Amino acid sequence: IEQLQVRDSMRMYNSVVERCFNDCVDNFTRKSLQKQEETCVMRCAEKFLKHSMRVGLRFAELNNLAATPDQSN
Amino acid sequence: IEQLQVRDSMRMYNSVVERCFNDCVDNFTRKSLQKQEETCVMRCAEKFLKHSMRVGLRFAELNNLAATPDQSN
Amino acid sequence: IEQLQVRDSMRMYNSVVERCFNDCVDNFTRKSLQKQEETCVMRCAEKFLKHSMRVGLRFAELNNLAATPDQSN
Amino acid sequence: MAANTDLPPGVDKEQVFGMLAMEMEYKVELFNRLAMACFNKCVDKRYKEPELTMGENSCIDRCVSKYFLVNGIIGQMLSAGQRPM
Amino acid sequence: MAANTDLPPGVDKEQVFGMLAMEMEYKVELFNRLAMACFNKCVDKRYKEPELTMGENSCIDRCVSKYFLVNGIIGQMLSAGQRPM
Amino acid sequence: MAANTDLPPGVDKEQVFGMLAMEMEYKVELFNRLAMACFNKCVDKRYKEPELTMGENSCIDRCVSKYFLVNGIIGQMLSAGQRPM
Repeated sequence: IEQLQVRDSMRMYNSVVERCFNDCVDNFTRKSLQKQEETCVMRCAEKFLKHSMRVGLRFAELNNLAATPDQSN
Repeated sequence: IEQLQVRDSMRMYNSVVERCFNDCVDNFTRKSLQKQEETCVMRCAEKFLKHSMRVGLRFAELNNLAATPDQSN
Repeated sequence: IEQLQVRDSMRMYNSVVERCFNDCVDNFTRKSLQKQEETCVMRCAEKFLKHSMRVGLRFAELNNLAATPDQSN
Repeated sequence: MAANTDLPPGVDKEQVFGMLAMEMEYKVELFNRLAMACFNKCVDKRYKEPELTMGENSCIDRCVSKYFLVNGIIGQMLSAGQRPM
Repeated sequence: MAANTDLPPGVDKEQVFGMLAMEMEYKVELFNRLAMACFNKCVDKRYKEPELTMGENSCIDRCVSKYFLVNGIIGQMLSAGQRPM
Repeated sequence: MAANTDLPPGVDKEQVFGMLAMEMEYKVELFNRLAMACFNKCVDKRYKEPELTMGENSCIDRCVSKYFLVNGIIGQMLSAGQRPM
């Protein structure tokens, strides 16, 4: 179970990197990052994490609702 | 083996939902589904399943052909 | 460990096929491949493999650098 | 869709564990696909600031809600014998 | 590509099982990618009706056939030492 | 990001093996996503020839380098408590 959680966070980490690289880096004339690429990557990662947290909260709420369809008990 | 099949059908289920959500839902001014979104989702899922069944049949045919390349035996 | 490597090469194989099919085949008026589709598929697979090898080399270099951050030892 | 907590008698521990692991795997995959879909639908990809805007936040809430509804509709279709129309 | 049914002597049961599981995993992945590719190439995404049209059906049949051919070509290339041109 | 080779005392063999397997799985996934991203960014999809051009090759080298840098930045952000700005 614990290993599943480690795996999920690894996957999540890999997917933030992939997403922010794809959205922010498009110039391959040099091998170092330019300042605005770096800023873009940091904002992107921030947004992605905040988005994941918010989705996680809403998901948990709706998931709990679905798991207890009969509130009268 | 049985668990692999359960996993495959779960994945297939998750992928129909993702596909039909992406293709049919684009308006986020309300949190409930509009009538035409619902219709679109149902048709999409129907089509997706029929498509999967047809692909499954053709796949099985070609796969059997490939597994028995020498019909003279 | 060995099984992981077999799995990776299977996945890689499946992803070359998917990529080259998607990029090269767009005409479904016949069930056989046309000559130029076949040529496109072969070039695509060649390029994909050469790309993978080059990425693999660069990846290994940078990965080794990251694993030994302190060269003074 | 809902977690099954009442299992038929005679089902042994290992099977229960396997089913729970499957259920969890299913939820994780549902979450990942949903999160990706809502990020694509709701978040501005120019990344002008590190915060989610109010508009993005309410879009996300509605998006999660709608994704669950779509999940429910398709789940019902499938369990109803796959011929709803 | 084809299923290997004649195994070299001296291979034990567990290895055989592992190879069969791999083979099955490979086929499942092949099927999933093929199904996705052909859905994208052949099915109209406006979903005006729940049925596949005749045109969509014949497109799907040809698409599956062509996908197998591409799979075969690339398989041959790889087993021929990766330098076909 | 870097491989941990110095483990705390008291960690048993199986745990170490599990951690190494995870590390390997992480690297494989990183490699696959990176390779896909750089193929999309650098390689001409018309496939006019089976060789990579000089331009494509240098694009690939820079792309791998930049992907690692992005990986590092995000890794630092996360380990620094997720509030870098």
